[in-house]
Amino acid sequence: MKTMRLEEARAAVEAMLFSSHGPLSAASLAQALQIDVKTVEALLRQLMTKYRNSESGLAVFSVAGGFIMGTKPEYSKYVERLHEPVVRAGLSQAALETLAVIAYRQPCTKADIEMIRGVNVDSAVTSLVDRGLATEVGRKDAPGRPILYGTTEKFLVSFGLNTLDDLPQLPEKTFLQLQEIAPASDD
Amino acid sequence: MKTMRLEEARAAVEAMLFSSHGPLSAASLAQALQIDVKTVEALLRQLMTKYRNSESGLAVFSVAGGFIMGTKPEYSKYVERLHEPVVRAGLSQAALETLAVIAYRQPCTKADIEMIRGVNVDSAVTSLVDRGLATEVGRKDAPGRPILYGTTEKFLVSFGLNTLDDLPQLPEKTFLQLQEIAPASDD
Amino acid sequence: MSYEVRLPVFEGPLDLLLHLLEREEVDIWDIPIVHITEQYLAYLQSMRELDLAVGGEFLVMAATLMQVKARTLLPRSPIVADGEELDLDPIEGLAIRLLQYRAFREIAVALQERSDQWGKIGFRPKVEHNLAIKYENPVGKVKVDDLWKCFQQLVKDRADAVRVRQVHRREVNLSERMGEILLRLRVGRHTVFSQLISKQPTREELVVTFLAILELVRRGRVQAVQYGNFSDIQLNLCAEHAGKGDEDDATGRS
Repeated sequence: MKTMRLEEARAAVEAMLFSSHGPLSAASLAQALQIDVKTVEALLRQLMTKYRNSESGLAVFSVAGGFIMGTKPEYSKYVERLHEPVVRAGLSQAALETLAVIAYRQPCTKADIEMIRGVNVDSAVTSLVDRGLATEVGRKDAPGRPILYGTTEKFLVSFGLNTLDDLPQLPEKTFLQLQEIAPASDD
Repeated sequence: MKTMRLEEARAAVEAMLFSSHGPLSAASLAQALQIDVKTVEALLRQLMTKYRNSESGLAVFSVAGGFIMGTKPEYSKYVERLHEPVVRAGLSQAALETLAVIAYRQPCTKADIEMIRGVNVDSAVTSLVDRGLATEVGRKDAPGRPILYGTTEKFLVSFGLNTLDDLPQLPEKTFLQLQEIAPASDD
Repeated sequence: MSYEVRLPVFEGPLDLLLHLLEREEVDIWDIPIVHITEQYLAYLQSMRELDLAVGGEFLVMAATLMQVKARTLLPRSPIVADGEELDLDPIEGLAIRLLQYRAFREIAVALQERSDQWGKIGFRPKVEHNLAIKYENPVGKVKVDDLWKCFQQLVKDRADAVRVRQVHRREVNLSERMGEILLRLRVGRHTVFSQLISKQPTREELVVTFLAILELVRRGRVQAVQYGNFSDIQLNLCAEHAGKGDEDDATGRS
């Protein structure tokens, strides 16, 4: 029975190390398991030995006064290869629509864009900012001081524009429709 | 020598699975290792068996058409105790029903979902999109160009599904009749 | 002594109907429509008594049930729509909707079970790989004209959607609709159903008009006469109200 429970505790330590972002102290592991620190330290040593001697690609390291799980250094090249830069070209429909709104309505907030697109634009805006096509240009003087977005120089270069004035003119009809969407409610 | 290299490859697969936040396909692992997919699949099966049968707190799961490493469910209570309680507010009945319809009827519009559920689904769809379980996948070629929704990879992972085919079957009768009434209500 | 009243909460009219059918232990293919309609309306009534908002969806279903009930009480005759003969049994149509909804409700339960099980698996925390994504050409093949067209299309779609919503909102007001009907009757003494609705009525418009008439009939303000199956319903203003300007006609203005 004693052995059984120790094995369970060791598995639990393993699960906790796996799920953690940074190093965990033996004390915090002991608290979570409600067993004494000495036992946890013994379990941690067992785990370190087990991984070191096995053919596993993983290991437990003692670092910064705590313990952390990671990959063995000899396999790091595969891990890196896996995360090789993904070359992404093109814009998704959501990103294209969001960029169109920012281009013609800048500076504008996410709420302004959502009013026109009718859907949440968080991830589309993030992707445009990541691509360097849109950027934060200030804060709106309104409750919550929401971020205002605008296009970047990279945006101009990517579309072959000299200035924003080179964006094609919108027809009168579009301005009338915009009034319908947000009827002078620009408080 | 041959055996040695296979063991190395298995350890590398383990390291890659460990480093990934989401599921990895056998093909992408094979590419990183520059070995054939069949071998990788065999290694993955070995790893799944090894973890399942061992006293480890970890396991390899097959989900969303790929493989992911995670903690065994029986140790979840310790993991949760260690990290701030993950407020995993479950999905409301409305959200679950809406998700069920999206999963089986994708791509589909809010109107399609409302026809089946008989209620407005705006807030349910928003909550599913916010949680990353459903997403905009395009626009329907119909008046007003309504948004089409579909499920995400996170949906598959969260529900432990490999593909959408793993979902329970809809009763045959309902299926047939759905097709009969669908065209009539399409206008 | 105060006491607590508990009313089960339903996901919508179909959920409520299924509950009623399950409680009565009747088969979906064999809906006792008169009885179920009564039960359904009784539930809506208790919601109102508890000051719970009765969603529009529940009212639409109430109207559907009454329509189905009326049709089943009449001898069967085919409906002619767009010059084509439809012979859909309305109860059958309702049964199919219920079966379909029930199937998805069951799948929702299955999903919940799966999520309970899978929610216990801990995954590695997300690590930001700063260099993981590199954008060679951030805009791909998109040209500035695409942005221009896209913006116009978005604004147009949105304006259309806003317009639809405004029309919709105007139509679903029951008391306004009742006021309009009364007003028209005061002017002309009688009218027919088809004149109260537009040429291409929306489902909501039909339902609200129908409900408004039912309510006016119930209050004894209006008399409804139908001279044959599926003939137009004629409406007459009841004599004691004719000519009088009632103070409780909330909307007697045009």
